[in-house]
Amino acid sequence: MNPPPETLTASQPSTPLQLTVNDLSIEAATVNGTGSQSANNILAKSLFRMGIPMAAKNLFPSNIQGLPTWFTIRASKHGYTARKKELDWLIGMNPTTWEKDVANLRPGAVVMWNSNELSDAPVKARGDLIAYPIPMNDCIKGVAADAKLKKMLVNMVYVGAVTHLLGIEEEVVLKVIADQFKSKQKAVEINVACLRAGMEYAKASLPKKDPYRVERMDANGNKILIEGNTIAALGCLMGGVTVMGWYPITPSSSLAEALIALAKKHRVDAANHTIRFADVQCEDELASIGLVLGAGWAGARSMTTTAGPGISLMSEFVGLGYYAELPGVIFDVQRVGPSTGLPTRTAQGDVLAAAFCSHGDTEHLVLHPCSPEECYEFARISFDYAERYQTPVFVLLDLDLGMNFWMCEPPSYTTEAFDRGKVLSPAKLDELKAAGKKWGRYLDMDGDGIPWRPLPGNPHPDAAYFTRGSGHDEYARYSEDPEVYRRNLDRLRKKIEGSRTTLPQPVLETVPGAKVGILAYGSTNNAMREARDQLAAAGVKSDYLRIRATPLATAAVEKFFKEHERVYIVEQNRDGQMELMIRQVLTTPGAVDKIRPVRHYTGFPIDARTISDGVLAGEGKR
Amino acid sequence: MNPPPETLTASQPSTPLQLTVNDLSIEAATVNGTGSQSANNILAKSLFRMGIPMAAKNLFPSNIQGLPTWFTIRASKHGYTARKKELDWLIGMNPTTWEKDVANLRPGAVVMWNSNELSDAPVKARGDLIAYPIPMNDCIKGVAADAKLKKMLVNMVYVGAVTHLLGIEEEVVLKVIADQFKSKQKAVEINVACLRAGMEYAKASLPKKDPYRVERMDANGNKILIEGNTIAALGCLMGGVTVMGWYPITPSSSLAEALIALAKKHRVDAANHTIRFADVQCEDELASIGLVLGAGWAGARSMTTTAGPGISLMSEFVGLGYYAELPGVIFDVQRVGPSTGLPTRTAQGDVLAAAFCSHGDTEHLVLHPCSPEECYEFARISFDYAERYQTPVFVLLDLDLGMNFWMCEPPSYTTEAFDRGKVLSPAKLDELKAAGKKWGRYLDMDGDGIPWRPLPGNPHPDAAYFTRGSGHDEYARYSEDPEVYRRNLDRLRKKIEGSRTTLPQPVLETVPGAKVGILAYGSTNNAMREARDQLAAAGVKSDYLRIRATPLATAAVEKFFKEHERVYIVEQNRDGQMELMIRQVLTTPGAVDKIRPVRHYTGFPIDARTISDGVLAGEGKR
Amino acid sequence: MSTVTNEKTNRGGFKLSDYQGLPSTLCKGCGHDNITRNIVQAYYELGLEPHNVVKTSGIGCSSKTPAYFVHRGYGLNSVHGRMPSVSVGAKLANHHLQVIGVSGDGDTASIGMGQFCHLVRRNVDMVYVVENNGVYGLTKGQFSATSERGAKSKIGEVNEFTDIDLCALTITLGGTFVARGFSNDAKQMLALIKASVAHRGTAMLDVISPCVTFNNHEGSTKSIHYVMEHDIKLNELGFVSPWEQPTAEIKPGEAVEIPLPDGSHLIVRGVNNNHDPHDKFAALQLLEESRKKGEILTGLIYIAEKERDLNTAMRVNNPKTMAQMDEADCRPPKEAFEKYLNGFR
Amino acid sequence: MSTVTNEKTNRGGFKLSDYQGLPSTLCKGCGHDNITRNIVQAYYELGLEPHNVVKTSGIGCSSKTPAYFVHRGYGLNSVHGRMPSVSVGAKLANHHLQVIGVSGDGDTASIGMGQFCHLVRRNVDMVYVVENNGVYGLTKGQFSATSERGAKSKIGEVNEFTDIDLCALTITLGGTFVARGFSNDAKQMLALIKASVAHRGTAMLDVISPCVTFNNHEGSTKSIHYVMEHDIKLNELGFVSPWEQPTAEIKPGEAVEIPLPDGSHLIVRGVNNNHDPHDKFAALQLLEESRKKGEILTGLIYIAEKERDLNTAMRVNNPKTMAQMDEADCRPPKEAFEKYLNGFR
Ligand SMILES: Cc1ncc(C[n+]2csc(CCOP(=O)(O)OP(=O)(O)O)c2C)c(N)n1
Ligand SMILES: Cc1ncc(C[n+]2csc(CCOP(=O)(O)OP(=O)(O)O)c2C)c(N)n1
Ligand code: SF4
Ligand code: SF4
Ligand SMILES: [Mg+2]
Ligand SMILES: [Mg+2]
Repeated sequence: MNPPPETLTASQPSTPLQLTVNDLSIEAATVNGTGSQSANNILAKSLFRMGIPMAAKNLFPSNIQGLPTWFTIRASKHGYTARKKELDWLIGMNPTTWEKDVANLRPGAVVMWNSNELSDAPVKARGDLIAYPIPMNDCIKGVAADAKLKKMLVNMVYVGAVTHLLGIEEEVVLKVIADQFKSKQKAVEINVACLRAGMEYAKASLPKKDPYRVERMDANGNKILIEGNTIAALGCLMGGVTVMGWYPITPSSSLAEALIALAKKHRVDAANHTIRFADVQCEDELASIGLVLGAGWAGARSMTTTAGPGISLMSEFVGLGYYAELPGVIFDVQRVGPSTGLPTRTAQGDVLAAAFCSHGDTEHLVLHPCSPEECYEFARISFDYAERYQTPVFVLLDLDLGMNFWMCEPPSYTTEAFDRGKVLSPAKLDELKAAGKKWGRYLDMDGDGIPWRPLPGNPHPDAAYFTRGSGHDEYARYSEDPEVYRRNLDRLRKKIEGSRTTLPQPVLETVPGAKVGILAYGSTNNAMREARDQLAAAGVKSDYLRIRATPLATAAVEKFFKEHERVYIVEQNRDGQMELMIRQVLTTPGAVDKIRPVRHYTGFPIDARTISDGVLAGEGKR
Repeated sequence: MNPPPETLTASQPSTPLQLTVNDLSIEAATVNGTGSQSANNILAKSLFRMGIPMAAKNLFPSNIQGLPTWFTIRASKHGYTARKKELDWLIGMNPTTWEKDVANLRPGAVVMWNSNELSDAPVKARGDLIAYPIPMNDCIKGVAADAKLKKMLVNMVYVGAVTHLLGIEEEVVLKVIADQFKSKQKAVEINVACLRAGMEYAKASLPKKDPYRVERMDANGNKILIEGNTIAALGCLMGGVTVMGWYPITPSSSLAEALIALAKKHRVDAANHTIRFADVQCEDELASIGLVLGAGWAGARSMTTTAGPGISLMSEFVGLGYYAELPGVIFDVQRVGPSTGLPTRTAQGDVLAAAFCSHGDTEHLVLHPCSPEECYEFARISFDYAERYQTPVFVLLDLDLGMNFWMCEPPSYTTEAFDRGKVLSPAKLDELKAAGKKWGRYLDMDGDGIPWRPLPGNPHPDAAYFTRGSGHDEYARYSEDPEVYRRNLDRLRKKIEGSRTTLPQPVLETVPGAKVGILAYGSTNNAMREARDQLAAAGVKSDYLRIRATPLATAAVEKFFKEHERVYIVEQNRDGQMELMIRQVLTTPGAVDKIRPVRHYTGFPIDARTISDGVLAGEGKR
Repeated sequence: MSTVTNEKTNRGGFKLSDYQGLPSTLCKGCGHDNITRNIVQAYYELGLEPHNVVKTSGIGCSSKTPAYFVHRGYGLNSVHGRMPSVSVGAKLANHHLQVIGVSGDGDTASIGMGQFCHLVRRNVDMVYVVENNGVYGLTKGQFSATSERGAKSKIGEVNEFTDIDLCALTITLGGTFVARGFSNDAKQMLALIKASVAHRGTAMLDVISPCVTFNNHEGSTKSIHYVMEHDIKLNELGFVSPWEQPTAEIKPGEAVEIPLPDGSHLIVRGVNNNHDPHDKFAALQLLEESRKKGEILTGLIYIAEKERDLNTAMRVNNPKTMAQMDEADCRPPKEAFEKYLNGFR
Repeated sequence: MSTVTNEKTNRGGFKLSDYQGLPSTLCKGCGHDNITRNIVQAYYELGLEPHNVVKTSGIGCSSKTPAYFVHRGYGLNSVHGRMPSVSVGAKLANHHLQVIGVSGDGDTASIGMGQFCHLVRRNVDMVYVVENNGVYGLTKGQFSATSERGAKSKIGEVNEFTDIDLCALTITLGGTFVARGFSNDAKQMLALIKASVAHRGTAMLDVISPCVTFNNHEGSTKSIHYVMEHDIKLNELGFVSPWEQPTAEIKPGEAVEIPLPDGSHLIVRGVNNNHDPHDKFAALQLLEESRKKGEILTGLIYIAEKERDLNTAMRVNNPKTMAQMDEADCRPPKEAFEKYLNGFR
């Protein structure tokens, strides 16, 4: 393993400068609605195409125009892709945050800014920063007339300057620009002109003072750069979703919208102009989940996309799904709660809300993907789980995973058949009958708690049944009988318990001799390798268990506790929601005493240092 | 302590009969919508007025007319008031359940039935029962002409027969009838006539064969006989509720309706005909909780009544209440979930749904009354908690407690002042200012996490503020700042943590030398004394800790675990919802290993035997 | 389920008992049971395939009724007020299904108001029956939002709020089939139910259906007696199935003949008026006027039979349904998949 | 909050800046900001006590605006679509509060549909402003339910569904004050806002308020340009405060003068018509006709100024508010308490 580089750069004195190659984080502080996103994407993509491991994050406000936004790119030859706690290179474009942005910089960081708009004073006042002022408005004076367009294009100037100063390959940037604007030749030209203006200015007026450089690497192989929501949508397409009901909400809307776009392209029947995908932008989340469960009941693979507030609103219906055994998939792209909270910030705050959604005794299947790869995969197989277990399945992304750019191994084309579970065809029903077995919609015929279900329209005279959220017996008949009720509830538990061993199992990463265990899940994974490298450098060997679903794989979790002296549970929420689910199942004596929580809840994605510091503190090394 | 009597009667051979005084359970199996409720109430009340400890339960269907209903009265000189697992005396009135009702009887039980409607066959077939057939229709032939009325009055015949056979004092019954029908002389007469017909018939044709007798006792003192919902409504009235938004749902509607009736009487302003209570039957639960929080925000003591499905629907709003710090009281009279479940049966299934209601990190104050006394008291003080902590407060009754008849010490007239919490008056604001303290709506000025709140309309120029469910700083200003967010969340936790020591504390009952602890809450309490007597008789001494609220009083719970070798957690749900909350807070090493669950989830109220059997099994004595 | 042998069969080869359900557990005399009976009869006469019938509902006495008809169909008794959304889901999943949703006035006009309005707006192809009794039956007689101002409850309370007229509301929202029936008028209801099934789009049947237990007293505006006294028939209806011959020749101006998409015809003969049920504005006017007079106007009030239904508008009408789509239907070819991914490099 | 010194004060002694709020964070040119400005101006001119102003809202760009006016009032920004219910709660708790709720078309006509309908039905005394732009602004431009069929979205999609006309809907539901404004027409809006405040009951203002970022393109039916072209004024409005003199004598038939409960007067002068805004039926007809012609009818469409509001109907109007009730107000005397309990023996 490599030494933890953040420590190196962070503690590095501002002089003498030590060359740092392919290892920095750049942040552009802009105003939303000004079109900086396009410039930032070009910069990010260029680094990606140079084969350097990287990731990019957009820190945006819950607002449409005029408020501060920060776009951060982290490039790391070590392949570290989480947010870095401290910034190496600031690009200042926003007057309202300028002073604070500068004040927050670590000693010796680089700062570049639009000197036509922002004052030099804060940088001067600090004295320790490497300064690159650029009169960006002047640079593009001749390029465009329209004021709004100018505001957008000015961002290309810093792309140019950074390109020059870091040594990004010009052809790469040009190609990225060409790809980005595709057929719009005019846009390509004007953007290139601004890029060039920035490059020229840097060449002429900004002698290199910083230690950062980028160089072509070959670390990215066949990878793609993608947002979790986008690739999850592809997973849904391949997983065979045919009905979607949704209601817009940040940060989940882009998942739905990506899927709609995919379906428009890939689900249109050329022959009769029909569409093999039905999507309804519903009037609210109660309607979306109702639509999903109605469609699932009638045999379609169905889904919805939402965030915390939607989960709350869906609670009653989700209970119906559990109890009446209706399949359906709910994508919850988590944002910061409680209530409206910080709608454009990230958290793992719905772990419990999803797992125990609704009143009464319930427990739902919840998948926790950690990467674009898993976003694709879990999205795809979530429909199998929903139909196999005939129950609502949650897929919990978070804003960091869903809306930020991550490198990802491209999924290989899926040829696996759908697992439609125990759908009872007329033939199967005849077969059962012939074998002398009486079928009942809620009868456990196979000992796994999972009953057989006919789809509406099944013409077999014995197939019809009545579905309800009130008490019912094995044959779907209304019942208030206490023993019938208990039997049904026990079967439901058995069914859900069965999923502990079939859901995606935890992933274990070990090093020889580790006494410390770290348990995490979801997007936290992106900071884990770096955190464990930092720990190793500080003399703490650690093993790592990554949870991928609940109900938990109890055995694996128990084993992990048995084999470690202390287990740090890292979560991006305040209350230790996954910890509670672990406490629920741990039975090994003394196991719970080993729990050490590491919790992060600021709305910013967790960084490696927060984890390693947490562990080091627990280990008495801090 | 007394020996457990259930064991005695249950194992008693049918002959020779041993006289059993003031100790039996009678059940009338009728059809709902036929007016048997009135007759049953008369019977129950008569026993109560004879000074015999008793309780009465109505087991009714989710239906208006024509389905089976069972009314059970338990009289017990020992003061045991929970459901008795086995019945002593059946009154058969319903042809559809007749066979099953008889089949379910324990050996040697008594059975009385309307022989004009029900066949003798099932009783004959068994042979072991003490049989009292009565041609009830014949008995009242002359009394009433109207068929519907007849159907109602026929029930008075069994009241008469039972009165005679058990030795209930006639004057008591007559007085009860007179009170029940108050000024309606005609109704009194006709009911008395039917009662007499039953008595006469029994005297003439039913020689006493059973061992049961009742005798006047003086065990009931000053007590009243009341449903939990009814007395909770009185608690609300005395607690100062002025605004209610509600939506009908079994088993909570009678709480709202009782309160409306009380307000009509006691809240009308004679001077100007205004009403000091506003109630809106809302269009749904989302509207009720919105109304409650809006009213609470504007300074009224406000409440809603609901059951599980309503809690699910209210989730989003409850999160707003937590995060924006809005007071309001939510009465959840629990019924059987998940989903619609068994709407007319009882459960403790919303413990978690209430405590962690809504997405994101939340925790709410939840009161768990166990008796009518506590229904009154907790209802009354819930408004204090809501205002003191500026947060939604849940009061969790259940159907058994809320809709069944319980004996209860009458509450003494409350003279305590309302605790309105930190309401910021103009004067107080000036005072703070004078002391050089800057006030902020969400600023922790007192170190307890609880901020000061002005009410809308407060004219002080500094008082106005903006309330929102999105991120805000100490001064109620919009903020997406990560540290501001975390600070606020930490303060909220601090505030709620503070309630652990101020909410109703657990009640501990001990016996010398007990190594076994039993932990329970809510209506389960009604079976606990009997269960512990049974255990003692079987050689198991037990201590008992009764939880009365969550967030849990951690210290008391820890102590209880420390002092016992095994702790049985008794719950009326499948998944151990309170157990999970206990697991969340227990930190004493080894404590969780002592947990032994005893869970009951059939929709019927828990009985003592289920508890004692559970404990005995855990103790290896079964 | 009746067990009559040698039962007659309809054109589809199904017996009346195929359209019946479990015995009702409602109160004796409940209006809802009459509606159930008429649904059974209408569906039998229409010859629908029972296994393609989907019966959805919310919660309430009314919402229990789908268990009492077409036992060979599939029932989905959902949660309170949310019948519309599960119906849309089912219809999108399989547009061959013949969806009938049953709701109550509480279920539709209170908790379900939002879903109802949006269902109407989307013109989902289904029959939507509101069994309207002005009270919450199952929770024991509270006023509902269709209860008239001034109406008295069984316990003597006076309703302080204006009622919501579901017919006027539906028309205002762009509904395409709006009718009102009365549970005691079998003839009218039968024609209305058949026309509802034949209509392509949301057919909203507001059926006044007295609650004999909680809203049948003096002072009620939805008691059997009151409705009988105040029922004003807007029109006489004749439903003619594709295989039937109209019983009488229609003279111009005497009646409106409306061809429905499945080949059947609806003949609408005004009673003391010549209301054309295509006239939205006249429909609203009639409703408002009858309301002012305290009358209960019944019959076919408005129809727009040529509007697109949801499946058509969304082009979700491939003969192979969403429920039947397989891997080949759902996945793009490998090349397209790779090409898409390539856009992210 | 402006810090102008020597500012003029109104009759209540308050400055214009007392009615202003924080600087808006909406997009430059957003229609919503115009509405905010007019609320500030109207409230200033009316001389309302700012600390008695309660501003409620749901979620959306529109719902953010209460932060931008009357900073000396109290704001409650609730959850999406639920502004009505919190408003009712606040008004019942303290009927002296002057409640104004601000919502969006998504907030009201989609997720909030149910609460909206029932608020109208209860005639809660408050101003209800829908800032109607035909899209979900805050979630970036999806169609809302008030978007016309055939309208094009910014990304080129065509809306397949009929729009919900909030004015017609409100009238159908028994609303007592229904008006439509346009965010660019300050004069009309000012009079409408003042009249809304003076009205006792729910005053529903449907203000077309273009979203310059997501719905201001060619093909939109809610762009500034489109609305300007299609805005048809139903009437000219004059609002006369109790302390003001009407500017001109009114000749019979020329205009309708409506006295409002607080002593002010609203003078309604039809533009090329003599529509009496008390005529419910004519109002519906006008709406339907203008709709057919693709026009956007603005002005005071309907008013029923004599209907009871909720607090009055419920008799929740004791000078001492619910929020002020103390132990003595809430508790019956000891004897009554004991007597009540005695009934359970
Ligand atoms: C979320 C929720 N709230 C409340 C209830 C209780 N509830 C059951 S039925 C009903 C009203 C039914 O009224 P209506 O729809 O008019 O049907 P009816 O019984 O009159 O036919 C209510 C409020 C419920 N089941 N679910
Ligand atoms: C329960 C819930 N669902 C979804 C959202 C996301 N959301 C925020 S604003 C909005 C729509 C706002 O549209 P509109 O009311 O028209 O306001 P505008 O922004 O156009 O002014 C939505 C869907 C939310 N905040 N809460
Ligand atoms: S209560 Fe009313 S609606 Fe319900 S079944 Fe009885 S009569 Fe019908
Ligand atoms: S997005 Fe539209 S509605 Fe929102 S602030 Fe911008 S212009 Fe206004
Ligand atoms: Mg009803
Ligand atoms: Mg909008």
